[in-house]
Amino acid sequence: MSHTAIAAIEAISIAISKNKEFLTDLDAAIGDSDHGINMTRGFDAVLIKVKGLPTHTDIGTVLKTVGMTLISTVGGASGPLYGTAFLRAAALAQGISCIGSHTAVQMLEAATNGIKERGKATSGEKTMLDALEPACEAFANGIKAQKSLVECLALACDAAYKGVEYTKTIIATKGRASYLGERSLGHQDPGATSSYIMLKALADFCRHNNLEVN
Amino acid sequence: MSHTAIAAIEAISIAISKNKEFLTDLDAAIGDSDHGINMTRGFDAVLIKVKGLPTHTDIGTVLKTVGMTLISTVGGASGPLYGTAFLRAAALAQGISCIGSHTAVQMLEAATNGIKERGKATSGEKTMLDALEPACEAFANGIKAQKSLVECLALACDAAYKGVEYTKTIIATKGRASYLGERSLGHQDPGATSSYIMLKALADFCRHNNLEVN
Amino acid sequence: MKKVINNPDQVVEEMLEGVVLAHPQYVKRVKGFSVLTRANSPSPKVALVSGGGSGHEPSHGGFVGRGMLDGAVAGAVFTSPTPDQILEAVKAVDGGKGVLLVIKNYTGDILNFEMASEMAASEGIQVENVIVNDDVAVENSTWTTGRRGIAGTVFVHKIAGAKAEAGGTLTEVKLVAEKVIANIRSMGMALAPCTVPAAGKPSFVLAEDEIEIGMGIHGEPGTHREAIRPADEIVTHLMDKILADLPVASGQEVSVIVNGLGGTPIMELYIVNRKVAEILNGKGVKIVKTYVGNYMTSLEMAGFSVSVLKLDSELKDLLLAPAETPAFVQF
Amino acid sequence: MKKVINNPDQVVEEMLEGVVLAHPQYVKRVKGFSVLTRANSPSPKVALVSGGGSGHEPSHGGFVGRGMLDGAVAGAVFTSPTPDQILEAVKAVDGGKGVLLVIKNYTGDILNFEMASEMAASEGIQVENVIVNDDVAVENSTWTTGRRGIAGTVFVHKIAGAKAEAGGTLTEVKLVAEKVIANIRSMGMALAPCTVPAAGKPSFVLAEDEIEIGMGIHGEPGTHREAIRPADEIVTHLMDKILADLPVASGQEVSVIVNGLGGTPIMELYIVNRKVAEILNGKGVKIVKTYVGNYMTSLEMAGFSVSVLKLDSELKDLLLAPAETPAFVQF
Ligand SMILES: Nc1ncnc2c1ncn2[C@@H]1O[C@H](COP(=O)(O)OP(=O)(O)O)[C@@H](O)[C@H]1O
Ligand SMILES: Nc1ncnc2c1ncn2[C@@H]1O[C@H](COP(=O)(O)OP(=O)(O)O)[C@@H](O)[C@H]1O
Ligand SMILES: [Mg+2]
Ligand SMILES: [Mg+2]
Ligand SMILES: [Mg+2]
Ligand SMILES: [Mg+2]
Repeated sequence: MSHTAIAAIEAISIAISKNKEFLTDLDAAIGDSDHGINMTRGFDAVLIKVKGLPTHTDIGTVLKTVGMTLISTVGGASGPLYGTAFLRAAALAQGISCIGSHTAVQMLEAATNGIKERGKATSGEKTMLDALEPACEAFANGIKAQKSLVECLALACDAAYKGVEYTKTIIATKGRASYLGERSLGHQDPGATSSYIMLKALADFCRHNNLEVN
Repeated sequence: MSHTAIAAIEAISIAISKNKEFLTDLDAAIGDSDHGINMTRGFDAVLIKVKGLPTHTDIGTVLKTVGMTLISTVGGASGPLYGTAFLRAAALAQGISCIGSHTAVQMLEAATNGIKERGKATSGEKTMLDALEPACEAFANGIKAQKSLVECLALACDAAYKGVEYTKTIIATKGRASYLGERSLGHQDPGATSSYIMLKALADFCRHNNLEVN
Repeated sequence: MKKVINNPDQVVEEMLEGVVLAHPQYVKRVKGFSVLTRANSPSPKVALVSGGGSGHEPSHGGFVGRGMLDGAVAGAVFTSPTPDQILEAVKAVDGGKGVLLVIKNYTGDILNFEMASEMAASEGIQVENVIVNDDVAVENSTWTTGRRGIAGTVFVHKIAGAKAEAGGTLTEVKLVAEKVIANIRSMGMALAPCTVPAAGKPSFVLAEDEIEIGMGIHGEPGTHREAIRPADEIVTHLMDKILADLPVASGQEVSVIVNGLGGTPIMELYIVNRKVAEILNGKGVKIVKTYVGNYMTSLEMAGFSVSVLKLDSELKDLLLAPAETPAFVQF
Repeated sequence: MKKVINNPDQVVEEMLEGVVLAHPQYVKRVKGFSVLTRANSPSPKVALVSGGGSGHEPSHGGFVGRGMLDGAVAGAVFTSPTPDQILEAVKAVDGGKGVLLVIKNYTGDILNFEMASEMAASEGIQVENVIVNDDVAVENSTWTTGRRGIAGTVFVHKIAGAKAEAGGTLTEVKLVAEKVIANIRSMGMALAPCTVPAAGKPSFVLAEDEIEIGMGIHGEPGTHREAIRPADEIVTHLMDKILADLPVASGQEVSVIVNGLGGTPIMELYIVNRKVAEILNGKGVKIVKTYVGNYMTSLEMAGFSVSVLKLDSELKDLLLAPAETPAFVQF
């Protein structure tokens, strides 16, 4: 139901806000110290926007609102990337007020592919994709193995977490951190981290609310 | 003899250099932190100039060289003031290679008056005059009482020192420190201090060399 | 963080208001957007739009005016503006002859400007873009996102702006902009970092005697840190890097920007220029025009960058053409 | 002390070399002296000479050129130039119509410029001088040396320069300069001090959250210190002081300089200007022209000053007349 979707988005927004300084500090090390600020500006606006939606809005419209709001408020690299991700997921949830497991997998994949296309990037380049691609795969495998949504999201989170850790071991070849060459080694990617934080917030939200896909 | 005059000027130059930071710090408190820098720049140039003078130069020419050099290298308020002082003293020592006691008093008075005229100032305004005027008077009284040059210079130094201390108790009404109003209280005047330092260097020089006026 | 501001979240808005209040002769605001356009926009010529994160003032709003930009879009501090803002600028300045977007080579800027071009194109506006990448501190390899765009961008604004002013078509203006870009190289150094108001603390920390060579204008780390050295040695190092990438022959005409990053005394910029000129003159290069000042700043960062542009007769004429903007006036 | 310099004792010399290398179109050096004159000096008009300590760049050399100064004399950092240097400038620019010296009201400047005028007069050159004293932070009482001269001096250069360019006699140029002086008031504040290269340490120290109100451009202490406040409150305080001394009626035309002291981001200057304009507009005052930037700096001091000039039709026309100098160009 859309008010659940809205509540999930709120949970994600709050998680981002809480990590504003952490994400900014990560970006200070290998970027330009604004990732947390950018994301918080975006999700603060998202909070206001989704709260203003009519009660029976479909999930597609909720996600489209998130995507459009991120695009028009975040700026930087992460704005168009996450914005595109939400728009792509939204396209698969148009008119829907309840998500099936198959659709959930498709949405996560569409979101990830949106980022790949917009950013002309792939995993292994020290970006958000290093969290999202493995998370996608773990999630799809879980669903294929008929695990519960909560279990699948936990698997996705684990994979994303490993992806974040993995970004410490590689040199950035995309985004601002790529200017650093070798000097980006040892630092975790801010975008991968924010991806993990969003997935984790979603997973926690579903667990607390005993949500299930059908 | 002029080489004695030159040596005295060298002693003064060295004393100023040694106090570069001290004078600058005093100026930082109530001025623009350059008095020691200005004076050192000037006396460094003076050192070079007087060393280049022919051996039998008269005292007037030595002092004129000092005055002109200060005027053309010090800048700030102190440059024209001290420059004028040396020029006025020089005028009384033209062609002379040995200074009589009466001339010595006149020279110190002429120097002090030069500063008063150039700076349109008088004692009690928290300037170099607060050291120089009492020094002048003490020196003149000493000579009148037929004390030795070394004694008279010691008296002049004492008076100048008291003058420096006195500047702590008054508000500046001339120069950069006057902008401070009440806030100049408690601070000693950099220019009064440099006047004292010069007199002290001269006194020490005369004492070490057993110099006497005749 | 000690700054003359009211609210860290309002700095861009209040700055834009201050710019319009200061220079109504030159610029006006697109209502509700972080967009400045010429006071008399749109005009029947190819229009130039640039922009990027704020904090680089006078870039970019300071270069809006006759002979340079038609519009400038201001993002949050050090953060690319969003596509909707850029689109608004494009729509406000398009006089029917098309719009050239001058983009600095940062992923964020490119993504946002690209989205905006797609939107503008779908509204029937002819849009082209060029990407400035003059910073030789960054390796220009296919394994990275390539060199960053820094102060050399001002040359692109000036020269492409003059071409558009002279009635060049969109293709011609784009071509000359690309020629400029191919012929500029820049590199900078920092003595002290800056603080993004919303972050509240410096984006990097340098020791009392340490400098950073090659850092980016958003405080991105540079090639390395080292102990402070005499100005001439620092300049020599930067010029070596620049000229290694952009060889200049004796007799070549160039233009130079010695750009302050916001916190460096102008006195130091001239001390830098003395050595830059000495090096170029030593190679028999002819410096046609030198600009010294704060053109592409990083808030109050202390440091500078040097940009060298190789000129041919077309670029030279366009460079020397008149311009009249809040921050760049030339007869 | 971290600075982009070679040798603290050579900063003025190397800066002057850098200026001439950057702007040979506008300025040349009087050989062997710290004096810059127009590239085509002398010319058959009344000449303007200004100067003072270095460290205030672009003042004063940056304002040498058509419509402003004919010559500028650079003293050591924050130290008035010496009479012989000033004399040389006067001799270099005198085209037979006489020379006006624009002096800022500091004892050192006055003494040195006065000695130079005496020397010039004795060489048969007609010399007049005016003394700029715009800083309302300082009480203008007969018990002090009076108000200091700060950024408002740029208005004197601009307007008296335009008058001389227009063929005014020495008396006319002096009169209009005095009219300008009577109608400017300025005041500044600092967030952070600067370091004179030869001194090697800051001339004052401010706590992490402390600002100084009314300090001088050489780091002279101001009226008081206080905790940092929002920009609008600081500006309101400065404007109250300025307008208390220079009342403006509704309908009055003025010009404004929001002057950066060297280490303040241009963004902040525009945030300041927003409030300045709001206050003036609120009183019904008409702001004819606003200048925002680094005009009279104090090395890398962080902070700003605001100058307000009341205009009549003569001053307005002269202010808006064209000028072309390294740091001030106006069509
Ligand atoms: N081409 C790209 N593809 C995917 N993700 C990218 C790309 N470029 C950058 N990113 C991600 O964006 C993050 C930086 O976001 P942010 O700091 O908000 O933007 P900016 O770099 O413009 O300041 C990086 O940590 C990285 O994960
Ligand atoms: N009008 C004046 N008459 C006499 N002495 C003065 C006058 N104005 C300033 N001084 C002296 O000059 C000193 C400052 O010299 P200095 O720091 O070298 O020059 P500036 O003030 O130009 O920086 C003061 O401490 C004071 O003793
Ligand atoms: Mg970033
Ligand atoms: Mg001083
Ligand atoms: Mg950014
Ligand atoms: Mg001084």
